[in-house]
Amino acid sequence: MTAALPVLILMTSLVPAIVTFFLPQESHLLRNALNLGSAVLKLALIVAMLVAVAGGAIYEAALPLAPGLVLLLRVDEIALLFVSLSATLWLLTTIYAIAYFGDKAELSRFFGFFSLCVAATTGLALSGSLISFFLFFEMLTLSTWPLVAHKQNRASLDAARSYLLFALPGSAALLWAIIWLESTTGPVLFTDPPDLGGIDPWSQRAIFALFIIGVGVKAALVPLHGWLPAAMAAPAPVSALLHAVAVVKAGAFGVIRVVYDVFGAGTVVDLGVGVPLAALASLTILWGSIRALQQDEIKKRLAFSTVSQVSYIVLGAALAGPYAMIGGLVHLVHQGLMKITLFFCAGIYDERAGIKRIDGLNGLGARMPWTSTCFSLGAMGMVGLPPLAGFVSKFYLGLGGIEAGAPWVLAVLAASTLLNAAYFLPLLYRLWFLPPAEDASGDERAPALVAPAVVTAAGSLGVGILAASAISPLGWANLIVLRGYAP
Amino acid sequence: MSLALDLALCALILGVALATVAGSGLFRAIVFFIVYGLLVAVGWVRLGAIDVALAEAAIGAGLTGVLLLAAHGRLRRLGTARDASHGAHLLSALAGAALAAALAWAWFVLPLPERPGPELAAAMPRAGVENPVTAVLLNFRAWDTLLESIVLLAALIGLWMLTRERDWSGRLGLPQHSRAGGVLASFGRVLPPVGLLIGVWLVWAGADRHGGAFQGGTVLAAVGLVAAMAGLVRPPRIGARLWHVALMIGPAVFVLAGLAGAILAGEFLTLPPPIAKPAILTIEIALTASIAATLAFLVLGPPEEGRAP
Amino acid sequence: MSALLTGSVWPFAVLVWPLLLGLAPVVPAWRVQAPWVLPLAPLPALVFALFGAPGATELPHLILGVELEAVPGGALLLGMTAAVWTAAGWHAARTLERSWRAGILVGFWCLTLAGNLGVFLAADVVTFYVAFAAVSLAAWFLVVHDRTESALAAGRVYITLAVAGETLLLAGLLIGAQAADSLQIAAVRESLGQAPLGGLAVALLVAGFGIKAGLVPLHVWLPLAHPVAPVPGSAVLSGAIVKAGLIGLLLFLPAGTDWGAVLMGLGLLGAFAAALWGLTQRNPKAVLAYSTVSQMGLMLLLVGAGVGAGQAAAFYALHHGMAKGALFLLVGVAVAASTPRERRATLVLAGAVALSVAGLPLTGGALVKAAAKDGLAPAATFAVTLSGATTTLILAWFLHRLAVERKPTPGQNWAALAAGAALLALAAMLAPWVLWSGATDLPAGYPLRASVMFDAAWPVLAGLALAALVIRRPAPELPPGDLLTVSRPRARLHAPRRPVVVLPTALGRKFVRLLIRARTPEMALRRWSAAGGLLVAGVLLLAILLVDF
Amino acid sequence: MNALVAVLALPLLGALAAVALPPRAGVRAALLATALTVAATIWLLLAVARRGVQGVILGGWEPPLGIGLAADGLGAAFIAMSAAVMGGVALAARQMMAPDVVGARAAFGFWPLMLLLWAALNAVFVSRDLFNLYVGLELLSLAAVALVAIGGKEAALAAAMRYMIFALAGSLLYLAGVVLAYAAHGTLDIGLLAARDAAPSDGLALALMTAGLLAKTAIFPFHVWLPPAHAGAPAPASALLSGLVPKASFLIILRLWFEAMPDRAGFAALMLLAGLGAGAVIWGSLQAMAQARLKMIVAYSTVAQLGYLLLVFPIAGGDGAAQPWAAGAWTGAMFQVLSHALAKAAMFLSAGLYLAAVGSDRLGDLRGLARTMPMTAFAFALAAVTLMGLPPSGGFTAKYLMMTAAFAAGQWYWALVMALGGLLAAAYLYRPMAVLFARESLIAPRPVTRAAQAVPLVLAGASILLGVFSAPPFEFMQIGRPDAAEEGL
Amino acid sequence: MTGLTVFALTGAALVGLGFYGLLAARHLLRRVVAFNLIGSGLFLFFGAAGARGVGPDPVPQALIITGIVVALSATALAVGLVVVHARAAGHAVLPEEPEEPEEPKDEGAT
Repeated sequence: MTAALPVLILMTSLVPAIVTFFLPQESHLLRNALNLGSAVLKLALIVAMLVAVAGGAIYEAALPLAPGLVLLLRVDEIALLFVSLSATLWLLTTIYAIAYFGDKAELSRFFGFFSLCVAATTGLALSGSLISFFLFFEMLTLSTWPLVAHKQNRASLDAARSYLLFALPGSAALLWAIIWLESTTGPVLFTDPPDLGGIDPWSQRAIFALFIIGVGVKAALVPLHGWLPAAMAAPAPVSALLHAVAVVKAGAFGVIRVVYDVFGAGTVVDLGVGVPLAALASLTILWGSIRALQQDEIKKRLAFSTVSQVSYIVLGAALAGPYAMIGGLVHLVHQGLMKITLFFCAGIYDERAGIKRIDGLNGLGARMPWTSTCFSLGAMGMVGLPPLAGFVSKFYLGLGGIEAGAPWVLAVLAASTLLNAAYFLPLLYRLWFLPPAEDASGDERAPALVAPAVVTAAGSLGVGILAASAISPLGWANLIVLRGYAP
Repeated sequence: MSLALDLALCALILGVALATVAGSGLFRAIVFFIVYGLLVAVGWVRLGAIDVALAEAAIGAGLTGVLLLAAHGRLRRLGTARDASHGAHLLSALAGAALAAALAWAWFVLPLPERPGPELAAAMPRAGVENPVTAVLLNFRAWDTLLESIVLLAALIGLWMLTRERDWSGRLGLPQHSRAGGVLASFGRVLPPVGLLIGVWLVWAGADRHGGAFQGGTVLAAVGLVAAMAGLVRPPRIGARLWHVALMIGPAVFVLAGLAGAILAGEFLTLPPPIAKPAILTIEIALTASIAATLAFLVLGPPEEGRAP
Repeated sequence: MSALLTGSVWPFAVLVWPLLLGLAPVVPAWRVQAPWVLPLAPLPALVFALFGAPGATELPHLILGVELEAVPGGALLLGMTAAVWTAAGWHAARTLERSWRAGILVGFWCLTLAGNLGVFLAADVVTFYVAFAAVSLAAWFLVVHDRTESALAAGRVYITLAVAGETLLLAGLLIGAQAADSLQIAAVRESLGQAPLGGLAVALLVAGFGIKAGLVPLHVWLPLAHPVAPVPGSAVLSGAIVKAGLIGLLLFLPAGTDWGAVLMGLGLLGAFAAALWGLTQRNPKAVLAYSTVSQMGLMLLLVGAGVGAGQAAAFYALHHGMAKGALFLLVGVAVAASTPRERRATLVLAGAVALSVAGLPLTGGALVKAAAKDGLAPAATFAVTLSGATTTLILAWFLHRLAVERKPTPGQNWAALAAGAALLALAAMLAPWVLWSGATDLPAGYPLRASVMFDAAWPVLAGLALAALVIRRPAPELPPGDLLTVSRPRARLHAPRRPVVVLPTALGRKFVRLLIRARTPEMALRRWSAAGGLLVAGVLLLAILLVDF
Repeated sequence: MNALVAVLALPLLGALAAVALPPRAGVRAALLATALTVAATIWLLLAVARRGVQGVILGGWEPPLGIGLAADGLGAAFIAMSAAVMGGVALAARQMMAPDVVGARAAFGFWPLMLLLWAALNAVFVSRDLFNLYVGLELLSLAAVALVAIGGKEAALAAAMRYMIFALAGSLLYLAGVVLAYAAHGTLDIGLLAARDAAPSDGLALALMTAGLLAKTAIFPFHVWLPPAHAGAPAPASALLSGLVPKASFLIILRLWFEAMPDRAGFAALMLLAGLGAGAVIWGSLQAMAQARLKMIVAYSTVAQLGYLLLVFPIAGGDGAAQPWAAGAWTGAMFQVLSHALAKAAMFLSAGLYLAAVGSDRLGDLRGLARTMPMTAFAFALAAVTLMGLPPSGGFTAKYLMMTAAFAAGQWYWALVMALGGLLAAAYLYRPMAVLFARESLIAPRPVTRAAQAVPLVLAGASILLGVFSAPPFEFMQIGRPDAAEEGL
Repeated sequence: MTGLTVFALTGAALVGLGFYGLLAARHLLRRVVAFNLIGSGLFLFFGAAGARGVGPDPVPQALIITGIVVALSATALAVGLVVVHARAAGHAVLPEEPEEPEEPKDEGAT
């Protein structure tokens, strides 16, 4: 069982992905049942595993490829954090996507790649070795491309191209780093930090930089973030997936793995690469926010917001201290919940009211109160208003910054908060305070669209309010740090 | 004396070769090439390699020459026979000279190696034939020879692939315009029986003295070609099944015999000494038939019945 | 797994109750009549403040571990806050237009209330911050409730400063929490004195709380927001919400900080300047708002004065909150007055409260001022005394404007509204008497001493004299918002739009041209004479490399 | 009877039968021979895996007199690769090369040529005799040229002619080297050659043979014949030509440098080879980017992909052969051979299906075809994944092994070339992908059956699975490897 | 200098001549002729090498005969190609090697 469960969890996305490809377009019922069923099954398996891992169990499954290439699935606490996030949000996004697409064309392809994308994310989360991580990282890159290009119009294809244009060189850098490292140390397992003694410090720094470039593309670190806003051409469920569940998360998760499990926080500090990374993350946080301010389209604004928010996670990892680490880890979950809420809502506005631009939001709060409430909760969470999810992350990041001797982080957080407020509050202001346009229309009589948003919005409130309890993401992050992530 | 003869022969060979390469006029080059081939055959005799000399004369000079001449004829008919001017002479000459110099250098540093002489001597009694060259060809290195016969077949199929779609059902080669009763026709009536005899003898003799399936097959092919040119026989169509069987019978017998050897004697292409001689003969005969047909068809070329539009 | 809650459940109930009531509008059937919950929402807090037993409550699973405990100063303010919110809730329940917007207001009213109560009960940094954020940000909806142009504009200023304040606070609190390695407010306060970044943290906190408390020059939102909010909204804003900043400073300002002097200076400036600037206003609520800034200046002065003054500041705030709440409500009462008698009665009541605020002897205001002056430096004492004159002046001006401005809106039950305001006013007058012994070390008869009475009386008389002058020759009218009108920030959020550059297309085109050019050597290579020559060259090169000469 | 003999004899007999029998029966015979050879290949694989190297002493005559054949792990893996590609191509060709599609001529010629090509490939993969390799190569070249010429158009004929010239020149250079080798050592057997004392002329012999084989393998800058030839042939033929044919001559280079004359391999020469490989990777990719026709892109991609193979020489060749990283590098290159064969065959067959559907392979005419032929687009995409070297494909395993070894050997620059090559592959393969995925389609495509679409999908899938289950092939290819280091890095 | 050396050097020279012809000639038939020259030159060299030592070695002879047949096969196909290509193109040179310099014709580019 200990070997089977991770594989089983992986299969709950992989098998439906493959089966879905071969389903005819018309068999909506079968496809939906398959996707929802497997999502529920996966969540159930993960919950079972959560309980066991909290009790100290370890799950491991290995498939040796060529020498040095071991496909290792190993479930540790940090893996579970990510995988439970992605599984939960996958279920919600699936419900949302089914409602969003209705009976549009090419659904088998869409859901096939959708599941594949989640399978990749799951594998990435459960990866126990660097090379497995890379494997699923690439699988993610590729399975995302058809999703971004799904609409197959000019903008989508351009966006998809831009995505690959960034992602593939990133992968090359990552592979380069992995191979450079492993050619000296042998295969790197996350449980067992490699001995870097055989590599001179400057090479270590170069490897670290390559790693960061590699995962940084997905994490949308400035200046590697260009693809993310462009990818907004994709349908809303894809945006939700990209921003909250899979892609950027994978990048951020990668940063955490690199800093803590490949190099080790101590080495990162000794090499003096933590501070530059933190500075880069800070730059990203600020730049993303500034760019977000300049956007008139809701989804574009949200996209730049993601650029900014995901770097919180990177910042947490880069500061290489326990508090910062908790902040980063917990933001992995929190950002996911909040951002997916926002994208769900943006999709609802688009789908039910035809609203894409910010100035269309005027007065929508009255007509679409549930959606708008969820949107507001998400937005306020992003700003970091207590007791919403974003606040908890920010709090720990701030503590971590001071602890790591980098009080300037506070300034970054403060500036980011102000900027977040500056680009989100006008939206709320329009939603709730301004009178609707004359010809306004739209409603929210689509429970399958609204319900996921409500759940995630409630989630982003709940994880904040119940942050101190052991079962919260924060509690889990604490556990991770306690169990050995503290440097 | 013999050195002087060799020197003179080689000088002649080189001179003719130079004329072939550098001389103006395509037709003249081809004629020089045929002469060159015959001279080289003489060279092979001087080197004591009668089998090679026969092969060179029949195949290297004869058939190749005919092929080239025929091609020249067709090109002229198409109006594209004009010889193109030469390209980058100096660099080409440098490249050629460098290669020649390298080989020449190699000659002088070549050690005299240990040869498979003893093994050969030990194996000859079990080879089934007296002529060591034939033994090597059809027994010791039968795999080479089998592949070689297949190469011929591949070339023929390749050549047929060059047929225009509308000519596919036509007869092989150019349409014939020979006049019955002409010189060629009467020559063609006399030659075949003689040629047939020579060819069969070459195959038969190949086992003990010089000759062999390829040389014999070439003669037989030549006979067929002359007969065709004389209008005695009409070239077959590509679709003629029987001829297809003729094309493949040699290699097929060869492969099947090899497989039989594998089953009977344990190794592919094994010819057990007691039946080696008849087996080799059977293979040779079948091979000769196929080679003759293949070579003849190669020279005839793909069907070209229709006129170019 | 530890218990969900340890200690008394009351403090928690005090906070949760309004939140639960605030959800009432979610039920569509209840939405329209939802304002009726407003006066009920603060009741547990009122009860708790009056009868509650001291003691800590812990909810370890909530947020980052919630700890609640009413500190002495906090208890006074908690009661005051509950009283003000009750009265304002009553007023709101009777006056709010019944619409879906009222539903929204009810929700956020309750949220604000919970936050406002929370800041007085919080014993840990995070809970405090959560409560503070709730009171600050939810109050936005109180400000903009009317959705008029000026309300929205004031709302913008309000939210901007509120968010900025939150940010500053978070940074300050983080430094403190990290230095203390604890979330306990007491521990954080302790450590702020010694932490390497303590000075910065205190500065951040002063600025953050100062915004809320109307510290000059961070007060600019206040005179903008109060006039535009609905009357009960203004009442709680001015009476209770600004006190959240005060309690913040009381809780976190470490002993012996240099910032005390700064606070005193700025407080003093605010106390006088705001009162005088208020004379340029015509809207009675704007005048009252400036009065609040002025009064808060006094309280900040007390906070800045340090030891012992903290309790005095809370005591002062107790009176001021209820009195100012009552005054704002009376503005609404005045509007509801339909007969001259009602109008006169309203004005009399307002006058009484105003005199109390000004510190007329024997009023509640006189008591708290007397208590405040105790222990202050002589200069400061004089300043406080003198401020009575300016307070009298501005409140007299307020009464004048209230009497002059008549926009009666019939249909309101004047008596019911007036009763609410009157009760609050009464509480403001009497509470200092009742609480005197608990809130100050001074003897019970101290307020009745002649010197004290004199000190309280003369500024009021002087102020009245000045008021007579001012009413005859009013100051020029200026828009509210003083500093902001001088330099209104041009908030251009939309920079020129640029498309997201997917691919540097110019570069791409250049690359394509290069590619096409690369086909030329490829075509040259395709010539056999070139490729064959290269092949021979390759043979020779390899041979040179491979042959041992 | 030996599995090795079966994989050699069956395609030969099939080809002969296809020549002799009437058209319909001929095709059936060819398909039967294909099936039987595939079965024999599996038999051979099992035999090699169970019992190690499978050898045949032809006619019972030991070298140096006779010819020895041996299927080591490498040879058997290559034979398996041929079987996979041939099997797929045969299935695809049933429709693509039907008489009513390509005419009676091509329909007749394709099958025997395909089987002859197969026989030649298998013969080269197992031969241990330099001259026999020459004959095998000639058979291969002639069959390949004929397959190009099957196209029949002027461009195809010119391409075939060009191919012929390069092939002939290459053969002659190789033959010159063989002549020198025999003249100096009196044997042609690879194993015996390695055992004999070095002769001064060996360097020249190796240079001649290598240069000739490089021309046949289409290594930059001798690659110019390949793209027009592979693009001009009918799609099933292109699949064979691009996927398999260059691998044969490459294998001989490998056998020469690693087995026959390992002591000759000086570092400078090894670096020169790798330099050519690097040039091929970059130049081929750049050219692929500049093409407007799908088949030309795919063909230039072959040029680039073949370049990777040469990078193995300085890493695992010469003195590197004894190093711990050699096995990884060497096997990595072999993985590249295998996965490229599968992927490239899939790509050409996909291109063929598109060509059949819309009658053109210009990129502009392929717009929107992913909608009507999703399986084919998916196959193309999977194959692209392999060519880009993305995990978990066989191409990735190849690159990973080679890059790791390059680093270990201190030759990080070759790793850089590989990484760059992957990106360039993405760049040139992106255009067709994007076009296929476009929404609008200009030309209404003719229907293509699902069965036909399944073939490239299976091949492309196999190229991915090669990476997913790379451990068994890795182990397998170590069978009989000289200097086999037990553990890779 | 022995007779064998004469033949070997002649063979080497023929290879050189042949390569010169192969490179310099544009006419495809000439290239085919040059190819045959190289082949027979190589065989001559091989024959001379095989004739060294005691008695002629039959192995090279057999190999040479095989080589001659293989060369003939290649020649036949090449000649056929020259003819059909010339028929299709109107000239017996490859498109990238025109007699008059002109823009290279390519089948791939846009």
